[in-house]
Amino acid sequence: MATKLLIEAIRDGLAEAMDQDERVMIIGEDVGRRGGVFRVTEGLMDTYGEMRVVDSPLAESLIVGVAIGAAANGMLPVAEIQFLDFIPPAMDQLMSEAAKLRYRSNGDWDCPIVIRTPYGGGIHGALYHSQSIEAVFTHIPGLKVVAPIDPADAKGLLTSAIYDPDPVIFLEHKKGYRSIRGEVPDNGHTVPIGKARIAREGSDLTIISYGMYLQESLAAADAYVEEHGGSIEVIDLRSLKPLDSDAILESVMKTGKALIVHEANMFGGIGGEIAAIIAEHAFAYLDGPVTRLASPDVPAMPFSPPLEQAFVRDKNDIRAAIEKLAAF
Amino acid sequence: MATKLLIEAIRDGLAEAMDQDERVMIIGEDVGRRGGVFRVTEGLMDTYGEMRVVDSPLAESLIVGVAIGAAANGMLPVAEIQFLDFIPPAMDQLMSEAAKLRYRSNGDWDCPIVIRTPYGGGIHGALYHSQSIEAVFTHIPGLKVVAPIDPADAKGLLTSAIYDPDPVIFLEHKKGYRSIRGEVPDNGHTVPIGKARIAREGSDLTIISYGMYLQESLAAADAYVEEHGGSIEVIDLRSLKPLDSDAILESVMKTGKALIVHEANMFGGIGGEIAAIIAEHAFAYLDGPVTRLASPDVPAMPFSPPLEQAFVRDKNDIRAAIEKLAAF
Amino acid sequence: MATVSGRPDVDVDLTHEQLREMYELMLLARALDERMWLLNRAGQAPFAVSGQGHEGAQAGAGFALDPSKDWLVPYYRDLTLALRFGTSPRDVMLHMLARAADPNSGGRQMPGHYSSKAHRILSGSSPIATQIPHATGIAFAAKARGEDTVVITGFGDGATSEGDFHEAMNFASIYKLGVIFLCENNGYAISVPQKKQMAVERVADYAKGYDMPGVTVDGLDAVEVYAVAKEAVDRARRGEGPTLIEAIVRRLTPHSSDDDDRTYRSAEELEDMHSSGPLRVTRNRLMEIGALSDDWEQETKERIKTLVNDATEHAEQSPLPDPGTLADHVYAKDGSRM
Amino acid sequence: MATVSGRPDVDVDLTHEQLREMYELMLLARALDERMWLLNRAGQAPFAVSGQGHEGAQAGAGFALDPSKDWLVPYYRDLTLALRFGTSPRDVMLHMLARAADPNSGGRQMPGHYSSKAHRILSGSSPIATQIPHATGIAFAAKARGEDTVVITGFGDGATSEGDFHEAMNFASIYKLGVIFLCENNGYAISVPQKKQMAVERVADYAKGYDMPGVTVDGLDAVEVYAVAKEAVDRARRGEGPTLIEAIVRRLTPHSSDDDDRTYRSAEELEDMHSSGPLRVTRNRLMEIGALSDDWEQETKERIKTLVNDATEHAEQSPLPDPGTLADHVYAKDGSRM
Ligand SMILES: Cc1ncc(C[n+]2csc(CCOP(=O)(O)OP(=O)(O)O)c2C)c(N)n1
Ligand SMILES: Cc1ncc(C[n+]2csc(CCOP(=O)(O)OP(=O)(O)O)c2C)c(N)n1
Ligand SMILES: [Mg+2]
Ligand SMILES: [Mg+2]
Repeated sequence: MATKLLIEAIRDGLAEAMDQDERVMIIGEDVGRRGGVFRVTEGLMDTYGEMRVVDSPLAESLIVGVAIGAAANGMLPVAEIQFLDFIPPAMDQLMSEAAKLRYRSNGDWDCPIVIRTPYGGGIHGALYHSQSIEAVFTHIPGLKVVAPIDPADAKGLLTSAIYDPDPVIFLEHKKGYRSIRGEVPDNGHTVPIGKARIAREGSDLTIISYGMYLQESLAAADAYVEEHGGSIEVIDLRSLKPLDSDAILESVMKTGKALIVHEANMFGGIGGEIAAIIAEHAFAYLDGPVTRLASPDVPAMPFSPPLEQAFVRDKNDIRAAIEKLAAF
Repeated sequence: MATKLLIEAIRDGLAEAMDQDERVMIIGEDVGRRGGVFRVTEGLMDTYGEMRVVDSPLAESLIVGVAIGAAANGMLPVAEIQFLDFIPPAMDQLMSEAAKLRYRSNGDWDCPIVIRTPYGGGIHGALYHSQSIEAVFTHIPGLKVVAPIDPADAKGLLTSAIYDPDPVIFLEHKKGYRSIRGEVPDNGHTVPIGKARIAREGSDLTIISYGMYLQESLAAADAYVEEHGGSIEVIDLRSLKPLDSDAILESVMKTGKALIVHEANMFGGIGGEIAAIIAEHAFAYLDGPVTRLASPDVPAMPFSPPLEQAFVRDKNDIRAAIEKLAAF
Repeated sequence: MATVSGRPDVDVDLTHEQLREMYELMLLARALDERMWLLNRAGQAPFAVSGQGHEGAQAGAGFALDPSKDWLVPYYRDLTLALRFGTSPRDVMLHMLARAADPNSGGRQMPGHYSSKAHRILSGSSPIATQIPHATGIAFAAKARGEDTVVITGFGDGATSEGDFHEAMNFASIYKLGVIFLCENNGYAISVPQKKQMAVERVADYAKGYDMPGVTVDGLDAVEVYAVAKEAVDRARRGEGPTLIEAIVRRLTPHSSDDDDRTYRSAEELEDMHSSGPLRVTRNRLMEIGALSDDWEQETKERIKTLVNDATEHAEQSPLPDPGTLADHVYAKDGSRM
Repeated sequence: MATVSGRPDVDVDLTHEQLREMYELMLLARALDERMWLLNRAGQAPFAVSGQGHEGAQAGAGFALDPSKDWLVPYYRDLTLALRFGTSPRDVMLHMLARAADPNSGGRQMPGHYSSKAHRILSGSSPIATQIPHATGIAFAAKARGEDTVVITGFGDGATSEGDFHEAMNFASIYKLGVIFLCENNGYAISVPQKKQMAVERVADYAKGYDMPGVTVDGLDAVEVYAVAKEAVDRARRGEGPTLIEAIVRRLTPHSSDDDDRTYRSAEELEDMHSSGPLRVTRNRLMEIGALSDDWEQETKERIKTLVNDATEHAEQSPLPDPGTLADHVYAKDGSRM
């Protein structure tokens, strides 16, 4: 085990898979010579050549479409979309093709592709380099969506995703790339898709989160407990689809209180789905309203710092929400 | 007032707007000579010419992109996407452009376009002519989404949508086109975007629905009341974004029980958002779990009748859900 | 080997027997297609989409490929190509009647969505043009492994307006991939005529933006198409890259069973269109060079009729899908591709 | 009128004064651009994107248009075009420093996203190529009303790989719309060189798929670009349809302030690239014909320096946006376009 940055854990996961399995290939804009605009794929083209690390033309629909075709013909493609904000041109290939290939062929074909893409804000990325539009994909049957923030989880889920026989959208928080550090096991480490992780154990209130807002949630929980005592559980979803509703329900049935926190816009975000599951299946256990804290329903983080700051929810906001819910 | 089919009400709304306002134009595949594959725009090209009723090339991104440009230059375009299933190629133009033009220009520009598109299943349309993927759009700040099923609502909302200064996705249930009939006012009738309609008044339980499943919900409510007595309220959302949460909460605070019914896939559907709003803001009023009845998380309705039937939720399913919730 | 005379003469490396096989394939496709149309009209199937008028283009191109190793990425009119790659008449009818045993989709897709992993026919969706990048990706994988596999993908004139077509052509040419882009130009996208679909006279002109050979060929004449396709396939196999073939065909039916083309095609145009078709043109070719006899044709048509009847009856007697299987195959049941 | 000699000679209908104005525009753009880059390097702005090396293409094309009635649909390097259409140095700096008074976006967009309804500069996003259909839609509306407005849209070589480019070119040509498609080909899309971006040698070749004139021009020479653009604009104004202009330019900076181009451009290439640029080439042109004097240039540069300083100070002193305005302009506050 070694301590690694989130970005290093992901790079290692990629390099390991490329090294061990000739079917693994990478395709995306600037992933080759440049090693990706965030440097996730740095050095891989030198080692594995231009047919396994493909600097694609500037065309996201093509990137995903080619990955689907290559997967049909025996490869395990890992496509990179440079920013999640630029995935919409590929929506048809993702929703109509990757998500439905297995189903429409009655299981004859499959689509073992991974779409890696940086998401999230807080880095002055403005409207088109900050978005968290994962809910668009979590609604689509046939897709899987993961959003690990812990480096070990990221490496383990990446390996699982590469070998998963279904299409997986792999979300990498760009603010976390070089700010989150953790112990990462060396070789062959996998984390199952669809399983949440209890990031902090507790018994009075459950926070359900993922991504950078998980980090803020942990900090808020610490601060709250330090001041008020009590015990707060924090769940890191890691996988958004399939969602680990068992883990969520188990925790909420124990604590009676649920606070859902995410960076995506509130309306129609995955938080709504989680709240609905809790409200329906843990109704009798609830000691307070299922509460959501999420981004305001504004297109995305504006560029100017005061506006970006106004958009962001931080540990103080989360702490205030804990206080309100705990006091209910 | 005259009795009209849903499709006639929509056609009338279009014809009236074209007639009264030279800025109104139509663009889409087969909308001209053929009058649309469902015949919604029948006859309009003959009357208004090929520059106001535009048979576009087969390119959805183009259709929406051209509409955005034409709107910037003074037109009020009504674009038709032939089936909602074929909107994904236009996702970038909708999510990145139409939805964000006003915001990103600090209110200097706007985007008064309408995207009309048939959605929904039950007509042997199979995987790609049956989908209800409206939740993909209801999540996006900057877009409005309406889904009227009553013919008068459809005409009134279409007129509102055409003159709305923001982009509106106008969903037309293709099974309803020629099966739903109602009284439609003649001229200048508008229905405000963002307001639900109480389709049936009641006091014991609230059903929240829209589209064809609203019709099933009404039938289920009738059947339930006939057998068990009691009183069921049914809300036709009509607008999905903005959502009339006031009307929803008011009703649920009165009845204490909420059943949400929609044709879209359950996971991540708009039902989750509605449930979350109720669970958070009407918590103290709830006499039973907020319950959802929606399509199974299968990509879409398969073609073969037994599979299509297995996918569909009908009035019997809804009635069973009412019974269960009422008995809670 | 045969030099096939006619207008124009073409040299092709096919024996008379192979030419007959090619024509037989067209006859079979037409017979199945007509039966499907009939089943729809008789109320036995809610939907039909036809390849009538496209058989020559597909048979010609299909015979230039090697179904034992090459790939097909079809669109909904590619019945002839699917048959060439190994789809059987029973497979077609099980699909048409949406039976559980439908090997294309288990009854999940509308008719016309041919698929078979065993035969390397990639399952397609209904959205137009999305398959074109898939064909390109398949060819990329082959090239990455050093294989000389060729991939053919079919699509209509309307499909050329979608970005996916251009993005895929570009990529295929940059990497000199073994793809045959077969545009079956029937002049219409549902009701939209070519002049409202594109600015160019010839779809083949699109090849110029991709530094790729682009050829327009009479798609009614399977032999001419074969000659053009053979050259393209040889080129692809040598690693010299893709070709765009535009085959001019006729859509002899309405767009689908839901369409009524009399609303946008004049009576004269419809009549004129039906005056000839790929079966007649290809038959004349083969007759001229003596590859066909009336006897052979008679016998063959009988054999095909038997096949089509058998396939129809087989499908009719085959069970519908079990509603309990609705949620199967959304995701893999087990495991990993490790 | 001037016949502007050089390699090659061009005939242009511009007076010496107009030629100087054009060159002055380039000098202003460069000075603003350098200042912005500096502000970023000094930590005063988190992001900068530059048009250095693109000024000649934009100035030449911009002077062929009529900013009092024509439209600009820019991309992030189109500072020179934005200035030509009416954006002021203060507007640029308010945008760069993301101030509340930024007329382009109120501080909401990253630098480089020029917009002004008053000047008919349509707000653009960051996704590549989405603006090209907008330009086409603007021109469609003009044509539908019988106006002879011309729309120019700028984009890079990378943008030609996106479907939106092709879909828009096709539509513009079918309807013979007044659009100038200005591809500013700097040979790179971030790090991806042209040979991995496209199969053709010349972006102008894409015009062949759309039955549209396609011209490649030396984008370092504003006068040559003007001549080509003028012809295209005249054609568009006469209702004869769009033109694709490929201006060969140089990206004299890294892709953006977040990039380091030494990771993919060799030292020689970088040095060679900096050996010349649009300012030098255009200046030489004008010197040769006697339209420029050293005095004029000296004075002009001083004037520009004052302007840039004023704009920078003005922006620095201008307030940042009020956080309370975050949720403004998601939707219209009121009403209807009735
Ligand atoms: C993305 C998309 N948009 C629209 C449709 C509806 N549609 C089905 S077939 C068709 C026309 C296709 O024309 P063409 O490509 O020429 O093929 P043809 O049917 O003539 O063989 C259209 C518009 C679709 N299936 N997919
Ligand atoms: C749809 C989309 N994909 C990716 C990006 C990231 N990106 C920003 S600029 C750029 C390269 C653009 O290259 P080109 O079109 O040649 O313009 P240039 O920057 O060279 O002027 C890329 C890939 C984006 N902005 N939008
Ligand atoms: Mg066609
Ligand atoms: Mg470039």
